[in-house]
Amino acid sequence: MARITSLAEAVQAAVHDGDTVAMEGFTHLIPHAAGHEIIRQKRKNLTLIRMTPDLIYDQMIGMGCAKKLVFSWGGNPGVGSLHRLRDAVEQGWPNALEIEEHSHAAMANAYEAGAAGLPLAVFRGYLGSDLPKVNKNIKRVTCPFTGEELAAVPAHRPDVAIIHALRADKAGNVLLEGVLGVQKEAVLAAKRSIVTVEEVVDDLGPRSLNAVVLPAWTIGYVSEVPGGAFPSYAQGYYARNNSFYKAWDNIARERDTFLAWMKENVLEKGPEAFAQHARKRAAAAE
Amino acid sequence: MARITSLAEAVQAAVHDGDTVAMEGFTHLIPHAAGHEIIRQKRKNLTLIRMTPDLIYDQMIGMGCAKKLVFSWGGNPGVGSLHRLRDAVEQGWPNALEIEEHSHAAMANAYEAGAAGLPLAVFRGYLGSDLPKVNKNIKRVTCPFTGEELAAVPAHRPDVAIIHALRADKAGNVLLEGVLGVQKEAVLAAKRSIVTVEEVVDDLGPRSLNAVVLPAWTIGYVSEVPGGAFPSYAQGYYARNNSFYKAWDNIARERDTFLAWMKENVLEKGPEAFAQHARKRAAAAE
Amino acid sequence: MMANYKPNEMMTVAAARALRNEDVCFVGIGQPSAAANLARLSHAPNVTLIYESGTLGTKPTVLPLSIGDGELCETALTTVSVPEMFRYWLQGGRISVGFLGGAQIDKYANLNTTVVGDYNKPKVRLPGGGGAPEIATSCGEIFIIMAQGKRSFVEKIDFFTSIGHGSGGDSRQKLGIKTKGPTRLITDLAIYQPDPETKEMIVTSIHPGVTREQIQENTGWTVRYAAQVAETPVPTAQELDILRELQARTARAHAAA
Amino acid sequence: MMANYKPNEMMTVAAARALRNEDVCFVGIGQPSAAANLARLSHAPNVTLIYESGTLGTKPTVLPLSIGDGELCETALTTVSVPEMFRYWLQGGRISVGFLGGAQIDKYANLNTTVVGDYNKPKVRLPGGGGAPEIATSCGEIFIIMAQGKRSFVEKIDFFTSIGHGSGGDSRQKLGIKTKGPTRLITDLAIYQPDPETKEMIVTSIHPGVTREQIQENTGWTVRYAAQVAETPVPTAQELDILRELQARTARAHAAA
Repeated sequence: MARITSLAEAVQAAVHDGDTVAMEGFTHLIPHAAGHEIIRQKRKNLTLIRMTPDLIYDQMIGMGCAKKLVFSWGGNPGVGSLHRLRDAVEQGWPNALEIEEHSHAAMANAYEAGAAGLPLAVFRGYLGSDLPKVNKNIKRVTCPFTGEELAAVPAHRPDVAIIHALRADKAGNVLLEGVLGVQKEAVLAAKRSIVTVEEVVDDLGPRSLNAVVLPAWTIGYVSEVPGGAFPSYAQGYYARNNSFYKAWDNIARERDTFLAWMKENVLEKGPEAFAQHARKRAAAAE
Repeated sequence: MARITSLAEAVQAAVHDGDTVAMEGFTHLIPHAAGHEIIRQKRKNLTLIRMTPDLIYDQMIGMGCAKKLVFSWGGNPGVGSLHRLRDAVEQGWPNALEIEEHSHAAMANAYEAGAAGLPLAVFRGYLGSDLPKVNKNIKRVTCPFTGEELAAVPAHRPDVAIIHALRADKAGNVLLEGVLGVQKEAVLAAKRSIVTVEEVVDDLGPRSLNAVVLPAWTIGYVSEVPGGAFPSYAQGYYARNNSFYKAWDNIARERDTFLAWMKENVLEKGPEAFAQHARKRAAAAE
Repeated sequence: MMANYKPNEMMTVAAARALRNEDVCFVGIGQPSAAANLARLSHAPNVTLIYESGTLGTKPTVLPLSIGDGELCETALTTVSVPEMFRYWLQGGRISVGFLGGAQIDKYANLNTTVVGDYNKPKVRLPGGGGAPEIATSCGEIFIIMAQGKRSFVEKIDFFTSIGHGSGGDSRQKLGIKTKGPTRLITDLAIYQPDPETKEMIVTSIHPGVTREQIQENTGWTVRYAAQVAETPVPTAQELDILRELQARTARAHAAA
Repeated sequence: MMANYKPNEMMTVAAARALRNEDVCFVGIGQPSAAANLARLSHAPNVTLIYESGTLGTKPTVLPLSIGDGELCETALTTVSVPEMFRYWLQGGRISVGFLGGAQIDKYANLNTTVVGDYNKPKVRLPGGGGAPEIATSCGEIFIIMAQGKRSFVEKIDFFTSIGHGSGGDSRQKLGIKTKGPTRLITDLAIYQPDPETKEMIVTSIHPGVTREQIQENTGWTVRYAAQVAETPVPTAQELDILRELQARTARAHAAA
């Protein structure tokens, strides 16, 4: 049953050194505030799972939180490389990073299988690709009806899933809307979970009969962090800050500019620093 | 791309003798008007797929449309037996009926797999049940990662899927809301499809960003048949007619009362007869 | 039986009492639905009710006739598709209690809802398993509600639609099943629970006014009793009021439709 | 080159023209997104655009920077989850055209977006495959957009991220793949299409003002030409206007964010 706590408490309770952690959000609703909190709490040796590592994992990898990355596309969308990820893979800075590389289809299916309580995902995939040669977690199963060989990957069953959502009610029921990604699946697949939200409200309010809602009893911790997805976005709250994504390319290119930025904007700040992004946008919209 | 036609034209074009037909609707949105049209057009030797055969298949089986039934629960919900289904299975009237029997989990997974273009569905099922002994389409596959043996059934890939939905726009995009059942999966799994709707509107109107919509290009035929789900219901249009479900028990118990009812209410009527149920309810609500 | 309630009501009340506030319950139509909603309207206001039609956390005012009545959807937290229900919610291991019933039950609480007689030449073709085969193995534990009678409580069921405790002992574990299976069989006469070793369902509580002779007369196997057999507390006035009001509301609503 | 347009614009316009009104197109970010939306805003107003973030039938006013910008969702018919996108929509065989690009391509239009150098000791770690491995095999056909250069158009790619025509001929069929694979490679210099037999990508149309020497200088294999090589029609004023307005709107929107 969801406990509504501060983000610091939630990370303290749910994320331990050495955990397998899935922080999801497909462009939309990326849990940046939670990533910063994990960096501040100096978690180490994490196995990070995420379809699109993106800025949030670039930051966590650059700050030495990760020992392994399970992913399918590791770039800055529409901009270019993730320099910290590349530095870790190419130069081992700040530490060597093991990688387990999949396709999007495999990752999405692996989350779906995890949510469904299955040990594996079966799909038509990887035909003609070299990825099975470099990833021993890509196998094949044979359809007993047609003889077709299909791809199989282990289900994702992370220790902790962390997502950002639009809002929660006071019981801890959480609403998602818009680009949904694999967040619902990540939470349902995980042993523990943290959901940061733009706001905690009395009632989720008028919604579709088929609204995407994670019931309180499927969630570990809920923390109110307005703006917590910045520079990603929260549908109906604030837009994606495309300028920041472009600016990150320069910030992260060199180790020293990266470290200076992290010190000023993460280590010396708290989750409340994200609120300005929610507010700025709300004001601009008026 | 969806063609908007009369129901008679749609059935004429899409449903042929000997076809495998899935008519879905999980209590909600059962395509009764389409079932009646198939009976009027005297289709024969159909393989009927449906999780809960219900009154619609009781009628089609009793009128001799079916040679085989693929199902998981064949009763009149909350009332009792389907007498026409029982008469076909127990006495071979009006013709012998082959059955392929599954669990709900297997049927739901088989539709999901069909929609996903897979040849099979893999799930944790049938443990300790006798159903695999009487259904050769229930097999096992072994997880190459854990060694767990899981159940496998062939994906449903019907020739035709027929569903009833709330409304379509003039381009043929179709909206579902409420109890969703397996209708979207059935349409996506099928080679051809017919969707009857309460109304065709200019625009689907305000809706959730994640509304359950079948795009026009995934659908074969769309036919406006107000009340077309009666005695099932259409969320926001009219309620389930529980009294009719109870009355059906007496109508269908004997062959002669069944045939008399079918003659009067199906053979001598057309899809427009369903409109009274939509109207009656609308009037009562005022 | 001298009482101001019917055996059926005692059965429903006893089943309702077994549900806890923190349970997530997969509800079937009929007696289970009455019991689960009685629990929600009395001692377990926060119990989470799920119907296989996809409705999560539903709070119906009247009992549904079918598993997917509009009432269930309109009062739910949200409603998901049926494939999602069976994959993420049932198979996902998120349900603590499943309710089942059947046409035949044996002493290990295996259930038959498929056929009476031979499968290929049935005497009676029953509706079939529906969700039961996977409810029986995926829910944390199973409560069974069935009125007793020699035709339904039988030595040997004609078809294993859903497993209870198999042939007893560690039958479930041998099949790789990790859940508890039937922990309570609630009838119109008594409450049965599995023997910790053999897993045979043994009587642990007898409803007021019912005799052991009555129980045996309505059971097709030799009934065994726990060392300590309780008397089921009679339904309270409040329990009966809530149940009867719920059923009256339901009858009015279904007649009007 | 004497012209009032850039090679990049020619490439985008040529790619847009290949899309038909009835296509269902799986759109990638960057050039494919520009081309697909140019098609939608010019000759193919009913083309259905799908982005892997789950947006079905989207009609963005400005080009997204990312694959899941709010603009895509707000202008879509609806938006589904990413597992559903990859299962029902891509694997389900509902997409007629997929757009791909890459860091390296060979003459059979196999693509590398994974690493330059050895996988375990890469010279350059590229972003990776993303959706490409299954886009390449599940879409009815594939259009590839890439600017030419000797470092990207290579004899041998360092890693097969997604298959084109494999080692040519019936490579795809031997792997059980039923779709056509790359039917068009559109560059800043020319358009390539697969030889019907060998499946080598051969030049079928050269952009105005481009020479065969230029093409060879920018290709790491010996370029072959169709028996009849066309000259790509120059971008029309209307095509350029629409494209430039789209890009100007996009630049303003992204700067404001």
